This record gives sequence, structure tokens and C-alpha cells, in this order.
Amino acid sequence: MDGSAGPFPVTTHLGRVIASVPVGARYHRLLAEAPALSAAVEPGQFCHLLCPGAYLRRPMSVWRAGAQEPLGFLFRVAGPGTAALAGLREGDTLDAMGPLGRGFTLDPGWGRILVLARGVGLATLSLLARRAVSLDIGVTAILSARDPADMMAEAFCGAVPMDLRLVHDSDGSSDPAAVGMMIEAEFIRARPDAVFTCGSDRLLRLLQEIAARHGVLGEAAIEQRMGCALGLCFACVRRIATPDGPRDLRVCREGPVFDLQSVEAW
Amino acid sequence: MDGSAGPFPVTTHLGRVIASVPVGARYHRLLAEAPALSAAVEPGQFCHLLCPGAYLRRPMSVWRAGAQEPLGFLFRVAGPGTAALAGLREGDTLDAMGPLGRGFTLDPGWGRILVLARGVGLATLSLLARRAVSLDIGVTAILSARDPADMMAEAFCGAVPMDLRLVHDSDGSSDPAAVGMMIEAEFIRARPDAVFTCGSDRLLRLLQEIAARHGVLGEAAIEQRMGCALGLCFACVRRIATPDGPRDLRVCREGPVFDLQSVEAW
Amino acid sequence: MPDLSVRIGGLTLANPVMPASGTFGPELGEVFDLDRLGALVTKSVTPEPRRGNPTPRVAETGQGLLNSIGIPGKGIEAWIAYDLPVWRRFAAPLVVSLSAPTASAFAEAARALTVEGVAAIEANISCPNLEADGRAFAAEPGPAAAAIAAMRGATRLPIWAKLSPNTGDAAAVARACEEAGADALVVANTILGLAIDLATLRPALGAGMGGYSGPGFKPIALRLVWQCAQAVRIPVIGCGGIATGQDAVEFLAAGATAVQVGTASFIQPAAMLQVIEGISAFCTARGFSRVSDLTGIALPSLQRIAAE
Amino acid sequence: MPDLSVRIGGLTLANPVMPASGTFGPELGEVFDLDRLGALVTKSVTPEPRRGNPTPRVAETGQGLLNSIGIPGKGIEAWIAYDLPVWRRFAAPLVVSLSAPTASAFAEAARALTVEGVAAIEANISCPNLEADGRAFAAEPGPAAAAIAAMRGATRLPIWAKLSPNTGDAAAVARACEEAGADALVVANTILGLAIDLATLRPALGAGMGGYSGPGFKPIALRLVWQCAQAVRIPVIGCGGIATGQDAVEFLAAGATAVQVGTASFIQPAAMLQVIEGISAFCTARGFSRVSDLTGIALPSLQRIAAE
Ligand SMILES: Cc1cc2nc3c(=O)[nH]c(=O)nc-3n(C[C@H](O)[C@H](O)[C@H](O)COP(=O)(O)OP(=O)(O)OC[C@H]3O[C@@H](n4cnc5c(N)ncnc54)[C@H](O)[C@@H]3O)c2cc1C
Ligand SMILES: Cc1cc2nc3c(=O)[nH]c(=O)nc-3n(C[C@H](O)[C@H](O)[C@H](O)COP(=O)(O)OP(=O)(O)OC[C@H]3O[C@@H](n4cnc5c(N)ncnc54)[C@H](O)[C@@H]3O)c2cc1C
Ligand SMILES: Cc1cc2nc3c(=O)[nH]c(=O)nc-3n(C[C@H](O)[C@H](O)[C@H](O)COP(=O)(O)O)c2cc1C
Ligand SMILES: Cc1cc2nc3c(=O)[nH]c(=O)nc-3n(C[C@H](O)[C@H](O)[C@H](O)COP(=O)(O)O)c2cc1C
Ligand code: FES
Ligand code: FES
Repeated sequence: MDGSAGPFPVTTHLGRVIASVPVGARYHRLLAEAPALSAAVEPGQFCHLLCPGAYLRRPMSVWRAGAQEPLGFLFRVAGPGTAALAGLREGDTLDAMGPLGRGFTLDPGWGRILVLARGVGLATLSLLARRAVSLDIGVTAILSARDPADMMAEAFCGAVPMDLRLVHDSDGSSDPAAVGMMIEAEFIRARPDAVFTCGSDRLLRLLQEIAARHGVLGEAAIEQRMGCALGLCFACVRRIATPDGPRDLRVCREGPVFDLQSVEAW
Repeated sequence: MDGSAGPFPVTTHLGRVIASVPVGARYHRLLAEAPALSAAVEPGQFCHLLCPGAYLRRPMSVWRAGAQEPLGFLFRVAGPGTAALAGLREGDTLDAMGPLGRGFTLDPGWGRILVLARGVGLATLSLLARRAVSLDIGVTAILSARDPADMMAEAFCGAVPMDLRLVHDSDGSSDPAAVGMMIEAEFIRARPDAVFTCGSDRLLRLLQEIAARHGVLGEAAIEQRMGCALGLCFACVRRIATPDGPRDLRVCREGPVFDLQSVEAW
Repeated sequence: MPDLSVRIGGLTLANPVMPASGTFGPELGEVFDLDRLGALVTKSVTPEPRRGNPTPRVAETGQGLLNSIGIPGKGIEAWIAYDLPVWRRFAAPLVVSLSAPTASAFAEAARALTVEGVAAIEANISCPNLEADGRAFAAEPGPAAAAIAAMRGATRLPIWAKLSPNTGDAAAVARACEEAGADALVVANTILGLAIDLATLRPALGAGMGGYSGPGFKPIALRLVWQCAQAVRIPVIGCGGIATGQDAVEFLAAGATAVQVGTASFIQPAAMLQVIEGISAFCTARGFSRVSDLTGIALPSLQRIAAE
Repeated sequence: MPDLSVRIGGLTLANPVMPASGTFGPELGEVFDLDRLGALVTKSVTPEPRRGNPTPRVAETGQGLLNSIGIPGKGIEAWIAYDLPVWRRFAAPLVVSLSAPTASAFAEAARALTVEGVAAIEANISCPNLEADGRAFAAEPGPAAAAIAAMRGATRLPIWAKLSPNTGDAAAVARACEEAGADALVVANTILGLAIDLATLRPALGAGMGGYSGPGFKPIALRLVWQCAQAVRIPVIGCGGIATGQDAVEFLAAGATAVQVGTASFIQPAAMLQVIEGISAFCTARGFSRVSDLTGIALPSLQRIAAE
């Protein structure tokens, strides 16, 4: 179910914050030393973070991870939980429970993938894209944001080479029709072996339609309000198509990554 | 009702912590810059302190105060509230509501007072004793503690000259009978114009009896669990003798200082 | 600047924020100008003098307070003679909270309180009913209605019925009070709680159980407002754990016309001013020109429009 | 090392700590060894498959959680076929929580659950009673007793009645369940609460109201245990806001023989282990050689000695 070994793969890791930095006007990135967790986590998995002052933990996709690498999160400061996370300082403790959920599928035999991210959805897809490049899989990434100030291309790929397409609301380039044409063009230019998306229901619908028409596999990472994040409480269900018909599956356990075509309109 | 002027004498003052230091094994002292409050407070008055993480404020006698002087508290680390106060660091904010309650009477015409303090009761009496000395009133202070490690003579008088008598449980010198004899001896040596006590019900009874017998005035500061500390909730009542008979008076408002003989056994 | 005034039965309040009974007194005037409040609410007065409960009378419990004060006081006669003149110095309407051991004692006391300077009577029917084995009037619709009806016959003043959370069906009690002639409901008094002192392994309060108030109680009080506002047409005054303007807006949206602030004043003595300012700021930010437009806006259907 | 074992009806538990229904599953075995628990308690199973409530199903509210999950599940038949075998892998006694819409459905389901591997049935009578206009069985003594009595006639397994805080008289419901044949009481389920989302001015939960749990609910649950433990002779299992050994000791002192931990596991997934260790440390520090000596120690008179 996840990459960690041992009889008790899920733990609350007390990591030491080594960077806590605002990104643009609305986002924040947090890096912590949590070696065991960072080594175990797979792209698309998430952690459940204790936020000082808030009662419930907050689910957060892993944005950076790897053996010998710090564990990173990139998030929008939305409310009290994320504000508290953004208030953590170097040297503070970050209590991260994980690794949690089912991550993305990445086949080393693939030649190219297309990634379609909107807003903080790019935090969820960033680790996948970087891992793909490290496996010699080409990445075309279409990143959609409100305006250039909100665009986090740098946060998405860092120094890793990718084909980036940036679209914004402010100049109309992020309009679904325009993005649809861009995806079609990419499919023709360099047909991907798989597509991935996160961050927008509208773009999810769009990608479902195009990928289905082209017969390309895909996955989507989705969000839902969570209680336990361990599969215990059934708070986080979303309607998912399964071979046995539509079922309410737990985003924290059967997800947050689902087959692209299985995610029902919501 | 208190020394402050203006139509709204009670306020929540946000002071800056300038010292936060353990005293012995069980006590802690806290100094904060809160000039308006420090100038307004009288010996025997108290503040209601916000303790990070605890819900209710905690009442705390003022241990140090004065125009141009930092505001100080000396307390035993008893539970979550005082532990949180002890956790404050230099530069942190201390939210102190005050000044509150009725302080001690100090007549500049007096020649000598006797002060009888037990445990942290000395925090409450310290400012009184120092103020007395500054008015050229001699102070005899009998300080009672568990053992020499708990004795805070230094915290009590600082560099101000007083006649100190230190008694401890560990060598039996704090036994009420022994302390009674010591007080009688002081009354003979240098009869005080008034006596003051805080910190022990047993010593309160003892002093009531001796002072009554010698016809000496006195006051006692007492404690009670508080809600509002403003006289609103009637949580903090103690049985007090009044000209109209015994009544439940509010320690936060009619006290915490009462006429020595008026405090009923409890 | 939005219009903050609200109407509760026959009264118009300058703003919807007032203190909760038992957590307020003229002493708070040492902290801020009490004329800025929508109304003043006294601690409960009782027909006879009462000593109150053994100490400790309060205990902290997580994000809240347990209390068992026991309504100490000098009795209604002395209250009218000595306390009422003090209250008359303030401008906001004075609401006198009244507690009594029988329906007829409620009536008699309501008659005695029908004097110049009293704007409304809040019936604290959460107190024990001596005619029902000590169970609170507000635990059941019948006794609650009996107390209100008896008062209704004895005074022309507006009567606010203060409900209790310690009942299985608050909506039924609310309806019964409305039918018996209450002009408004205050929802709610404290809920029974307990804390054990681990040092002594005895209850933390001298009296054993006590009333639970503060932030931890808020979701329950808010639910009671939601249920009662859908059950009656008279105004509901929300109370329980309100400490900020945002808390107050939740209560208004759930069906309250005004709010009371209790325990929060123990933590921040000027909390009521912050609540007034917070409501006003919310209205401005979200384009509500009148605070009364918020009342009941979260209800399944907007039944509250009709309520005054 | 103190003796942590406790007896609940016919069962002996290795320690007094178990999960609360709906907050637990075999999945927690990825965090720690579930064989260290005193018992296992399943989420409520229902006779028929159920989809559950609209999302959002949880909301944070101060120091607590609101939930309206709606007991989704595949129904009792599929549960016995697919889930029970998974549970059988664990060592601790298995308590199956059961929810049903009528007294006879409770009886039928209890009969179906009387199989190898089930140690006791916990009757979640806080669910709506279709024969009483949707009011919960546990709101009144009569319907609560009817459900328990019907189950009593259908199974030889111990029956634990899980009471609701949403009643005016929990002690009366407790007595009624005891008389109807319950072997133990679980006190309590969540209390109804509400939160409003200020962004949308609609309830924060998809279903409107929800059940309030966690630290903010603790003083109320503790009071219910205190009241019920004085009303019955069968063991009481305390539940509500327990997150630490100290919380658990408060419940034991107030009359509980064992405790359940729910929402705390969402914050600290190994909370139950911390509770076990905390209770043990308290017993050692304070000289209690058996945890069962703590039961009821804070009660006015030590009625709990007689209770098993
Ligand atoms: C699997 C998963 C991965 C996520 N990864 C990221 C990420 O990488 N970057 C990022 O910025 N955000 C991410 N989110 C969303 C993030 O969890 C919320 O923005 C955050 O919980 C908001 O908390 P808050 O207290 O700041 O805001 P509030 O809106 O005040 O939160 C109130 C409550 O709603 C819940 N909530 C609010 N928004 C969401 C949401 N979108 N999804 C789930 N619960 C929500 C909170 O957890 C909390 O319980 C992810 C969500 C999930 C489920
Ligand atoms: C007017 C006044 C002046 C005081 N001055 C001092 C002082 O100068 N130095 C000092 O060390 N202590 C003083 N105290 C006592 C101090 O308030 C308590 O020790 C403190 O509140 C304990 O809080 P806690 O959370 O650490 O402990 P806990 O014991 O966990 O407190 C739990 C609750 O009990 C209350 N409480 C506990 N002990 C007392 C007490 N003795 N009096 C009143 N309430 C109590 C707390 O306020 C809190 O609400 C004074 C008390 C009063 C009423
Ligand atoms: C110390 C205290 C004393 C109270 N006394 C009374 C009272 O005399 N009459 C009454 O109707 N309610 C009384 N209450 C209840 C409050 O008016 C209010 O209903 C309750 O505390 C919930 O509001 P809060 O959470 O804002 O405090 C008292 C509450 C507290 C905390
Ligand atoms: C998400 C969630 C789901 C729950 N589901 C059930 C349930 O199915 N059956 C039941 O009897 N109680 C259920 N409960 C109530 C708990 O078992 C427990 O009684 C309550 O949460 C109080 O305990 P706590 O404060 O430790 O969580 C649920 C509680 C939560 C938070
Ligand atoms: S959050 Fe509890 S099951 Fe997913
Ligand atoms: S603490 Fe409220 S009256 Fe004294």
C-alpha cells in the first residue's frame, strides 16, 4: 500500500524545520529533516501534519522527498492550519504522520508523460515529474495559475529540465478551451504514455475527455476533507467508478491518486 | 479602589518580558516592561495573567513595581498555568490585566511593621516591606519555608535593609509554637505598629491571636480560586467578619487584603 | 458603517451584543464604557437572599470553564433598594435575570421587578424547580411554560426565557415558552459538566458537577440556537462560547437576532467591544448593510425573515 | 507494574483501554500492535448496506470535531463474510457495534452476530428509531430498553448499551438499559453540535448538524459517567474526549471500569498506547496496585465497589 517496510509503516515523525519560506503572495514552502519518512514516501503520497493551535491535522501532499533529502511541502496559506504551518521557524518541530495513501504509477519503460496542474495541484505533481525525469522519462508540464505572481514554475521543477507550458487567468490563456487545444497539440507533438492531473475539477474533466479519446492512461490526485487520514473514519470519501460499479472510496486510503477516468463528477 | 486614575483604571497591559528566571527548585521570577501598570500598582494588589495554552487567567500578586521600574512576579510553578508563565522568554509578551484588588494599608507615621510570610506568601508581602523601608518604617520579617533551598530571603528584600528571621520545616524552627514565641519576642523587642501576613492559614491564626492579645492592627492577604478577578462572578468568596456580621466577600475585589481579624477560619 | 440595531420583542437595541447573566456587573465599567453595549443583563436575582455554593466555585477544563456559583445574592427586595439605582446610571436597556423556585414565585418576583428602569426580565428557568423534585423548569416543556405563563400574568415587561441545554428536546421547550407568552428566547445556559482533580481524586468543584461554558461549549449552543430558531417565531438570543465577532456571526447566521457574551469577558475583559467591532467589520467586508440581515441566513429555508 | 485487568460483564480485558466505534479499524495496525489493546470495537454495522451522509463529513470546531459520517457500510451479511475474518486475526476480544432502525431489527442483527469471534455486542442506540419518528432510541428510557430487551432475547453474547448525551435524563436511560438486560453501558456517544462556515454562511458539515467529540466534549461525557455510575450496578465504560492517561483516570475515578478512545487517535494515532501507559504510570505513582481500585473513587459514596 505504500513504499515503507516493516510491520508498522506509518508513524508520527518529529522532523526539524530547516526552511520555512513564503512563495509569492499566497504560498509557503516548508522543508524539514525527517530522513526515514523522506526516504519512504512516494510521489502522490501525503502526510497528515500537526498544525500548532489547530485541533485536527491537515493533509498535505509531499512536494520534495528522497533518500538523504529533506522532506518538503508547498502549500497555499488558506486558513488557521496552514497559517500555523507557515508560522513554523527554522529549528521548530514539524510533526508529520506518514507516509499515507496510494501514490502515482510511474512505469520506467515510459518515454514521456504529460502533467496538468492548477494552483497548488502542482505541489502534488512536482515530485512525480522530477522522479520521472530521473528515470529518463520526458515531462511536459502544463501549469495553470491565477496570474504570473501565483505561478510557481520554479517551485515545480527546480533545476530539473522539463517542457513547461505556463497559462494564466489574467491573460485568458488558462481558459479550458485554450488549454484543451494546447493539450491536443502536445498529444500530436509528442504523444505521452500517461497523463496526470491535480488541482482543478474543470481541468480534470477536460483531461478525462481528451485522454479517453486518445486512449491514453492517466491518474488524478484529488482532495477531500479528512479526519483520521488512516482509513478509519470514512470522512474523506469521493464517488469513484470501480469494476463493481460506482463506490464511495476513501481519498486517504484508496487515494488520493485514482485512475483518471474513475473520478466521477462532483 | 486602586491607585490608578482615569475612568477606566483596569486594562490588559501587553508587557515585554525582560527576565524569566528560575528561583530555587520550585519557584520562578518574571520581570516585564509594563510602565503604566507598574506605576499604578500598590503593594498587595494583583494582576490576572494570561498563560499561553491555559484558558483562564491566573491571579498573581505583584512582587516588584514602581514608576520607572519593571513589573515583577514571583511564583511557585504549580500546574499548567504557572508552568506556561515560567516558559515565557525574554522578548515574549506578557498579557497582564490590572491593577486589581485592594492592597495593604501603610501609614507613613508608623515606626515599625512585622511581616509574617510563608512560602510564596513572601511574594505578596515583598513590595509592602520594601515600600515601608522607603518610607522609613522599620521592617521585621519572619519568613517561613520548607527548607533553606526554598527560602527566598534574597527575593524578598533584595538590597533593602530589614530585620530578617528565617525559619524552616527541615530543622523544626518553623513549628507554629516556635514561631509564636519568636513573634512574642519581637513584640517585646520592638513592638510593631502593624502586622501583615500571607501564605499560611496556620500562621494567620497564630498572628490573629497574638496581635489581638497585644492590641496591634494587622492585615492578611488571602487566596481563592478566581474566574473574572473583576468582581463579576462571585467565584472567589471567603467568609469575612464585617460590622454587619459574617459575609462572603470577593477576594478579587473586597480583598485580597483583609483586616487580619476579619478572616474567618476556613 | 452597517446598521447594527436589532429589535427584540418590543425593545430596540443599538447593537446585538450584551453580557450573559452572572458574568457581568457595573464593575466592568472600570474596563470600558458600558454604554457601548446593546443591553445590560444582571446576574440572576432571587426572591430570597442566598449564600451560594461551597468553593472552589470555578474550575478550568480544557477550552472552557466549569462553574457552580449557586446564585448568591441579597434577595429581590434589597436588590431593588441598593443595586437597581446603580444600574440606572447606564444608558443601555437593563435586563434583569430572575431565578425562582416555583412558578408562583417567578410571578411574584416579576411583579416586583416591574419598575422604572427595568426594560425586560430574563427568566433563568434553568434553576431547580422545587415543585418538580429539583429538576430544572427548562428540562421539560410543561414546567417551563408554567413559569413563563405565570410571569406573563404578572408583568407587562417583555419576558425573555433562558433555555437550558440539559434537555432532550430544546425545540419543544422553546415552542412551549413561545406559546406561554415569552417575547424572546435566550439560548442557552450552561450545560452540566464535571472535572476531577487528580491530586485529590475528588470533583474539582466544591459542589461536584457544574455548568460548562466557553469555547468548548460553543458548538452545542450554536446547535441549540439552530434548532430553536426553526421552532419559534420570536427572536432568539444566542449565548455560549462567543468570544469574537466571527463567533457571533455564526450565531446570527444560525438564527439568532442578538448574542450574549459570558465567560469570554473573564479572559479578555473588553471582549464585548471586540465582538461588536468584529460583527461590524464582517458586515462591511461582506456587504451586509444591516446586521439583522444576517439572522438565520444559514437556515435550511429562511424562516427567520418573518421573526421580528 | 500495576494489575491493569478489568472485568466487564462476563469478559476480562487485559487492560481498560479500547477504541471508540467509528474511529477504529484494522488499518490502525499499520501504526502499532493492536494486540496491546484491552478490546477491539468495530465501526457500527447496520442490517442493510448504507451509503452515509453528504460531504464534508467532518469539521474542526475549537478543541473538538464535528462529524456526520452517517454509518456507511456494506450491511451485516457482507460484514460477517468479509470483515469478520480480518478481525479474527487479532487477539483482543472483539466488540461489534450494531446500529439498527427498529427494536426487532436490533434483535435480528444481534442473532446474526452471535458467531465465533464476536465477544460482545455494543448497541449503538443513539441512531434514529424509525418507530419513534426518527428520535434516537437512547433519547428516552422506553425505546432504549425496548431495543436492549429485544437483543437480550436474541443472543447469549454480552450486550453493551451505548448511551447518548442528547437526552434530558441519562441516568433514567441507564437504569432502563440495565433493567432490560444490558451487561454494561458505554457512556457516551457524541453530542449534537453545529458549526457555520463563514465563507459560505452555511453549515460546515454537508448534513447540517453533527456529533461533537474530542477534548471540548470531555467535561460533559465525564458528567454523564458520574451520573450513570451512580444510577446502575453494571459496569460503565467511559468515552468522550479521552486523549491521555490523566483523562482516563478522571473517567475511572468518576465511575468507569474501562474507557474508549475515539477522536484522539486522529491527532495521535498511537494515543491508545499513551493512555494505557499513562494509566499504569498513575497507578504506580499513587500506589494503586490494581487499576480497578480507581473505579468510582471520586463518587460521593463508593457505590461502585459492588459493580463488577
Ligand atoms: C491528500 C491531500 C493533499 C493536499 N495537498 C496539498 C498541498 O500540497 N498544498 C496545499 O496547499 N494544499 C493541499 N491540500 C489541501 C490542504 O489540506 C488544505 O488547504 C488545508 O487543510 C487547509 O487548512 P486550513 O486550516 O489552513 O484552512 P481551512 O479552510 O480553515 O480548513 C478548515 C478545515 O477544512 C479542511 N480543508 C480545507 N481545505 C481543504 C482541502 N482543499 N482539502 C482537504 N481538506 C481541506 C482542513 O483540513 C480543515 O479541517 C491537500 C489536501 C489533501 C486531502
Ligand atoms: C490574589 C492572588 C495572588 C496570588 N499570588 C501569588 C504569587 O504571588 N505567587 C504564587 O506563586 N502564587 C500566587 N497565587 C496563587 C496562584 O494564582 C496559583 O498558584 C496559580 O493560579 C496556579 O495555577 P496553575 O495552573 O499553575 O496550577 P493549577 O493548580 O493546575 O491551577 C488550576 C486552577 O486552580 C487555580 N489555583 C490553583 N492554586 C491556586 C491558589 N493558590 N489560589 C488561587 N487559585 C489557584 C488556578 O488559577 C487554576 O484556575 C495567588 C493567588 C491569588 C488569588
Ligand atoms: C460564573 C458564571 C455564572 C453564571 N451565572 C448565571 C446566572 O446567575 N444566571 C444565568 O442565567 N446564567 C448564568 N451563567 C450562564 C451564562 O449566562 C451563560 O449562559 C453561559 O455561561 C454560556 O455563555 P458563555 O460560554 O459565553 O459563558 C453563568 C455563567 C458563568 C460562567
Ligand atoms: C468520525 C466518527 C465516527 C463515529 N462513528 C460512530 C459509530 O459508527 N458508532 C458509534 O456508536 N459511535 C460513533 N462515533 C462516536 C464515538 O464512538 C465516540 O462515542 C465519540 O466520538 C466520543 O469519543 P471521543 O471524544 O473520544 O471521540 C463516531 C465518532 C467519530 C468522531
Ligand atoms: S480521513 Fe478518515 S477515512 Fe479518510
Ligand atoms: S473572581 Fe470573579 S468575583 Fe472574584
